[in-house]
Amino acid sequence: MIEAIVCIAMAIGTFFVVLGAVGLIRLPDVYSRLHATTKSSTLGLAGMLIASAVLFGAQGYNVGPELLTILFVFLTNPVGGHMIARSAYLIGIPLSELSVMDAMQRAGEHADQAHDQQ
Amino acid sequence: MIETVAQVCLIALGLSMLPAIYRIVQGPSVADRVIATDALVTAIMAIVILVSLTRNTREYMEAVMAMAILGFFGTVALAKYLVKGRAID
Amino acid sequence: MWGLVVASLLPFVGAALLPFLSKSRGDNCGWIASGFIVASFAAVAISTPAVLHQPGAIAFEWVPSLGLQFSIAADGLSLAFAFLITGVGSIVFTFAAAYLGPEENRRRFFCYLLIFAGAMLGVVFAANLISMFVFWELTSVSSFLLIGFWHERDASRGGALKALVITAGGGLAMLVGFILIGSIVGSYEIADIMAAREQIAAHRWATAAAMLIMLGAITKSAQFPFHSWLPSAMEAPTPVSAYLHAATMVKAGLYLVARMGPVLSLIPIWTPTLTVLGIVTMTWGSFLALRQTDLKALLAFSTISQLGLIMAMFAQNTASAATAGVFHMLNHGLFKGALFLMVGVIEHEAHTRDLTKLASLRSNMPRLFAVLVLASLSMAGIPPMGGFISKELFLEEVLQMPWPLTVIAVLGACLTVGYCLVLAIGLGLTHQDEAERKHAHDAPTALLWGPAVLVFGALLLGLVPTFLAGGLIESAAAAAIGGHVPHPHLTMFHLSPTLIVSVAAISAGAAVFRFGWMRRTPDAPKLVADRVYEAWLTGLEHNAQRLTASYMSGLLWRYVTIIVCVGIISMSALAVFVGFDASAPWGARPAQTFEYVVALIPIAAAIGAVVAPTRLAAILALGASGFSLALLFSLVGAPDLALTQIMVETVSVALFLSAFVHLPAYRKLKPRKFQPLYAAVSIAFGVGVTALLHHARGQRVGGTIADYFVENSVEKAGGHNIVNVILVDFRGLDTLGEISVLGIAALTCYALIKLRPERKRP
Amino acid sequence: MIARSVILTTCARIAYPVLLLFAVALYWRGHNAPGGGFIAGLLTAAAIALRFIAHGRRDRSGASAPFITAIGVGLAIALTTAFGSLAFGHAFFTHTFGHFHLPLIGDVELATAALFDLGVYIVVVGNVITVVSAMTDREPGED
Repeated sequence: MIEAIVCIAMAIGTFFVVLGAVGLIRLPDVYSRLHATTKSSTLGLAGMLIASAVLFGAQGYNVGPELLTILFVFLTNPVGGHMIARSAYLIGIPLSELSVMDAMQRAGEHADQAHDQQ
Repeated sequence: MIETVAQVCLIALGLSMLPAIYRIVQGPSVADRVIATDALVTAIMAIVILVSLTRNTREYMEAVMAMAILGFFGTVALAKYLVKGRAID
Repeated sequence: MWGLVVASLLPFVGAALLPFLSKSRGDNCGWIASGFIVASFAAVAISTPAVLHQPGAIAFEWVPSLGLQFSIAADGLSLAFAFLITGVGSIVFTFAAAYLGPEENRRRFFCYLLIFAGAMLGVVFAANLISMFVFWELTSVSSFLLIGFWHERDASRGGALKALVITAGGGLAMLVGFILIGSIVGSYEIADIMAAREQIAAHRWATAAAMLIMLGAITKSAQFPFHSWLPSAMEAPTPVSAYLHAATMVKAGLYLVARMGPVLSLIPIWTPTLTVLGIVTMTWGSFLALRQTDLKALLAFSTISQLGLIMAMFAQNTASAATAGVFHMLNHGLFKGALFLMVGVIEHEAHTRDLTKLASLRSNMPRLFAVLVLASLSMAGIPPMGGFISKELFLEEVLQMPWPLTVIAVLGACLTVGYCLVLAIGLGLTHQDEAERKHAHDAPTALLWGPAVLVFGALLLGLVPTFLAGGLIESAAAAAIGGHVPHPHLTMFHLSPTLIVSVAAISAGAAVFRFGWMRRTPDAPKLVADRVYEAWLTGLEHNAQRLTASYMSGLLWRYVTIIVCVGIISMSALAVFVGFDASAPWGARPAQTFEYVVALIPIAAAIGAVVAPTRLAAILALGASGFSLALLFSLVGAPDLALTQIMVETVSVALFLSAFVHLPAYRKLKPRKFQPLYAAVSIAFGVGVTALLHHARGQRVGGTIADYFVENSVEKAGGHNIVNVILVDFRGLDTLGEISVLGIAALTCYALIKLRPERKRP
Repeated sequence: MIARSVILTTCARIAYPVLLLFAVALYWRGHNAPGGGFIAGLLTAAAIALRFIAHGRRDRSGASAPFITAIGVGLAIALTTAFGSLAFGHAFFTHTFGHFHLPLIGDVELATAALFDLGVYIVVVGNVITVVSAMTDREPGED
């Protein structure tokens, strides 16, 4: 039973990490690739860690480190992704032509308009 | 059972590092390279976890934890560097 | 014996305590220093009778593994020198205490002088070649400090440098000679060396060792090819010239020749070379002395010639020659010291040392003039002074030499008489243009009694030599030839052919003086040896600067290329000479399939770093290769290493970025065309390193050191993490070194950045 | 442009204590498990650098003064442990270890090697931060 859970968790984990890697190539511009790596890799890692937690938990080890790592990954990866996206936009890396709307720009205009009106 | 699945996953993870390297070398902008490095680090962490699973040792947990916490250090530093021209002001 | 140990240690103790003992302005440190040297003289005097009839030795372990000991041994020879060092030393110290003006830095002066005295005693009492060498170099260093005492003057700095370069160079050659002999005999103790004389003489290195040691002696005693440093050492204050460059230091070479005489004279080349050198130096020195106008230079050249004489005597290694050598050495120490001190007085009073400008001494410095005449008579070898007897002994020896040497020696003797008369009578006569000459009042008694005592000693040696120093001379001569010496009978009155020769020499000398031949060339041409020395020195500096400029081009990549190329050359040299064995198995264990892919990643990342268009891309690619390396570490089972690698990668990103603040920020590096040279160099280096590692794996002899650590890690150090235990416990010293390097690196970096010249950052 | 991102500062405020705790833990168990002074030092340095990145350095002048003294203090600790063994009559640099019962923590095994490791730890932290702060100090009158 334990083995089954570990295998499933491992498989899911690997699947998402590989998915992230594939996204890295296939997606057109920085911002979309960003989603792939941060989101799916984090999920993939979580899967891995759960597998390890289950396996070692069953053997009676203290699984604190695994859970702590999951927490860390969930804390840091999104922040990293956010910072990169923000700075990419600020230094003006162009969106790919496929993108439909540039939300940041319109929000920026609103902010400027609100600013002018005061 | 675990052994075989782990082997397959390891090969898959190994292969998944290649696109990251491709993006690092090729990546049009620095931001791509940063993301690719992040992806690479995550893949490395996954492999280390799997290896420690197959070898049934818990020694590598420190390394994995460290990578988890500090993986984003480089990203954040570079992000700030790109915008501000200096990472620590 | 312990008296001598105390005697040789006293000056060092004095030098150490001087700053604390002397009053704030240090004006009484002269007397304190003289106290120490006089005490040391007393210690030598007290222990002389005990040592004379049974010379002993005391050894202190210094470096037992190398067989080096600080051993003190004393016999007649070393005692004769010790008397000279401490006796003349006491007088020079007291003279200097009165002579040095208030503005001089007296504390420093007497400190150096005490160190020198201690070092000289060390040389003389050393019974181990290496400890003798240590003190030998200490004398060179203290002489450098003393010559350059008035360091604000270029001349004294130049003189000090020249003295050091020549004497230290000779000292180095001598050290090589000592090591050769030490390796032949197997020990550095002089006693063992004396015992193994035949073995040394027969050995194939014998000639080389003899020549090297001779080089050390002739440079120190300013013999013919290396005499140029002594005249330029006259820039030192006069007491220093009197003490170092007349009485003691230049005699260290003579001591070496005398001490090593019994051993080295068996080597065929030793005696003839030294004799010829000695005689030639004697004549050439006296010839040059005649032509000087500066009193001190005249005395300097006369010292060179007298040393040549004594060197020739010690080189014969016969009983009579050794006696003559020792006796003349004592005489020379006394009268030359007196003469130098008197020149100091003259300069002190009349503010000039130039013969032509000095008014006749007879009228304004009568007492000093009397002492001066006595001293020059002794130097010229005219009765009743001691110099006469030692001149007689010298002439006896010279007559037995092959005739060309005899002729040169007699010529030298006659020239010596010439310049002594110049000194004595030339100064004393009244000259026509008396008026504008410098008139000086008579020397104060405080400065006069020193030279008077020395000259009185020389007179005593002349009148009652056997009584005063008979025993000392006999035992010294015996030590000098390593055999037995019949009791020397030194009498003033004896009739022998040498008497006729010396009378002839004196009259010829008087003629030379009377008719003023070869005398007084105001602008004495620079010595040939000086010109050679200066040319050599400037050439050396010039080429050194050119060489450094050639590879220090300021370009970083050039430095790296040089380093890498040197690496490649050494590795290929290793492969050629030691041979490359590829027997070691390639992998520690069979690799799993995914590891092949994982192994590719760092390679790809490294290539990425090379072709990266911008700096940022380069450091990211480097980061990637670093992390994949950490993965490899974990695969082969090294969690500590992986952890460290991860940390290092993270911190280096921070460091790179903070460094980039100072580099032009985000500029694209100019697209560099493919540089075949650098590619080749780096590939060669990479291949070289891998081959080296692989070769090293093949060289494993016996178990790896890991077994030791595995066994002892837990009980000995109480730690299960062997890597950390090694780092902190077993190899703690290395870590201590590493963290101090880390600290220093950080401080230097901080200093460099903070002290940058404030140029506007681009 | 917002100079500083709020998300980053909050995340840094959370991560900073965790990192420090992790570093001290790594240091403390260094003797028996992977870890040690060097790694902990680097980790603390990274934590401080992260704090610099997120919050910027508070005071300009003398920012690196405490870290320079840290190098000195670290070296001093290392040297005292090295020479300490002389005081007890052993050869230079011999470490001892023993089991002590500390009131609060219970039975624990203390080793002088850990003290030496502490010296290493402090030097490493001092080193990295001195260099980083030296390089990123703003010359007066700069933007």
